[in-house]
Amino acid sequence: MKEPDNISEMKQILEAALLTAGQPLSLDDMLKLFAGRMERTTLRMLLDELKIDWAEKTLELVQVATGYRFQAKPQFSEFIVRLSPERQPKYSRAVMETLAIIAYRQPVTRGDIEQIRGVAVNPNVMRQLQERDWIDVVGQREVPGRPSLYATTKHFLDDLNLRSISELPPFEDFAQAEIPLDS
Amino acid sequence: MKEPDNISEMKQILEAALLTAGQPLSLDDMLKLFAGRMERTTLRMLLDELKIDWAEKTLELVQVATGYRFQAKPQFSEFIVRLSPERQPKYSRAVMETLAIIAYRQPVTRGDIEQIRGVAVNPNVMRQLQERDWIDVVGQREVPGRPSLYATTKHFLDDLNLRSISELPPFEDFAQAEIPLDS
Amino acid sequence: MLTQLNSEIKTPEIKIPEIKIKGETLSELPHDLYIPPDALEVYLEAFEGPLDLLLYLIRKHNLDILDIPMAELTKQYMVYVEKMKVNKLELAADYLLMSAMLIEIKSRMLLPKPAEIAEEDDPRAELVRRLMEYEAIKLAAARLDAMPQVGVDISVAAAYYQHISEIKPPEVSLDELVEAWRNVLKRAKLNSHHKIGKQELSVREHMSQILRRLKTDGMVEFSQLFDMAHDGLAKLVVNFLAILELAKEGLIRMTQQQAFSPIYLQANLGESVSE
Repeated sequence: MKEPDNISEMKQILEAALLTAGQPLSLDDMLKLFAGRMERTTLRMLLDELKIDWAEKTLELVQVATGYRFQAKPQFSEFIVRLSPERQPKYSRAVMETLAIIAYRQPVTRGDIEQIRGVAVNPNVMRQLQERDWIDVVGQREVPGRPSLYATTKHFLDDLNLRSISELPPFEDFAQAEIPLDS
Repeated sequence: MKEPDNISEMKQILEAALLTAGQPLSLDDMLKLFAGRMERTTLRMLLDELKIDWAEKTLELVQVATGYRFQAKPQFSEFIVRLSPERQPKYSRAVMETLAIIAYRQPVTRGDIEQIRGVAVNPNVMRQLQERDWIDVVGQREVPGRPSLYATTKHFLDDLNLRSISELPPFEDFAQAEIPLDS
Repeated sequence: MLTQLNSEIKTPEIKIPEIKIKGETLSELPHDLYIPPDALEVYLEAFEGPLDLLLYLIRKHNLDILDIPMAELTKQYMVYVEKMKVNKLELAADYLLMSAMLIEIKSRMLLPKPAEIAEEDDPRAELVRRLMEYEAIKLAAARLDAMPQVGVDISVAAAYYQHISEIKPPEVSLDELVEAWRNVLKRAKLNSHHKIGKQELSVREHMSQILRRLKTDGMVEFSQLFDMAHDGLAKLVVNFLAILELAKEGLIRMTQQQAFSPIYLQANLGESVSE
């Protein structure tokens, strides 16, 4: 196998890899493409170039929690969804509220979630979120019974197009007492 | 939702869909993108144009049995596969022990191997080693049935970086090694 | 920017599922709180619990969440709970617990207040805190739900590439081979019966080599098996021992027409064993 001997060939390999990955590629992943013959700074430079190359095209190169990926620009998604109407179903309010509590209050126990929502947590709700790989158990709280502590995963951030939990809309936006009650 | 009102916008939708589909799209699939407002002949024309647009790029648009798909040009595959190296399987214990018996006791028959291991030799085990060109038949033992005599090959020595079978660690060496050195 | 944010986060409303009673569709809750018995269960399912129901009542009746008229709210709430009881619906314990809490707060508020009552001592404080926190979570959930998601409205590039299937055969190290042999010996308990030394190993390798040569060349003259010019004495001896061992194990046949004439070796073929 002949290793690429110029930077434009390397950029092509990088682009082909990102276009075929189907998931984000981390910097470490991408370095593997070049069998250790690529500097991280060069790689970052190539990624910046690719971002610019594609700026006017149908896809965009974005950075999410676990790495970089090409994705269709938002204006095309409404058409693309027509190909598979049975895509990921929307979750129930119970699931989304549980997710919101875990996302904003993590790490939390089931007891915490029940306290905030005022109802028992249906085990099925937790299972749905775990099967989606959006939440997982990150430890136990040191109280009697040692209940599991839940947190959101990097995969959750990837799926919501975020790099870190700090990119979620700030909770203060929702917690303002001034929110008109009569909507 | 605003339907695309010009052909270049339609081509962009088509390109974005093909790049993100993850599987070949049939003509019928692609017509769904445009909610029935696209002629098959126009679609074919757009596909031809996309093929030409991408001719000099990292991917190529190809037609396969179930439809059209973008795929990385062949010269990039060898780099992309580095992202997900196929795990090299391990030989089963049966294969390893059979190989060891042939290496240390050659030339041996299957009967010898069975006697030493105390279990029947699966023909598949011998075939794996023969296909690897690590063992071969060097003769027959003159007993009823004239069983084949197996020995290791030159190729086996090469692969294990040995010049001769006599470079295998002699049994006495590791019989002693079984005694803890620090006792 | 702020106004935009506010208008965005105002959006979530309690969504009541479409309710049909005797063919007529109810699009919203009746204002007089009269609930057709058949529909009660459906209404209750629309609420995520007592906090959700309370928030709905507060909004519906334009109550001030920071100064909740407990009597009014409790009355409204109890209407629902009573309906549930009348219809013998399996009442979720959470709803009953909440009624108890509301009644307790209401009665505490009826008690004469000390002159300098601190705000935190307001019996409603904990309820208000919980309602506001839950409302914020509801808004956050609605916002999360509205965010673009992979698999819903984000499509990730996933073009095809040729998965070059160079199925590499397993690597075997010398250590692994030795380990396998050690296991064989351990299990077969051969340790005490067999000593396989370096020398013997070479003899066995030479046996293989000679057999291989006889297989391809057929009959070979004895001296041709020895490379006097290049093989050292040790190797010549080993080779000789290998030939003797092969003969002993009946793997080869040696023939000589008469004394001092060339000795020929050939692999022992079945037909000629009879002698």
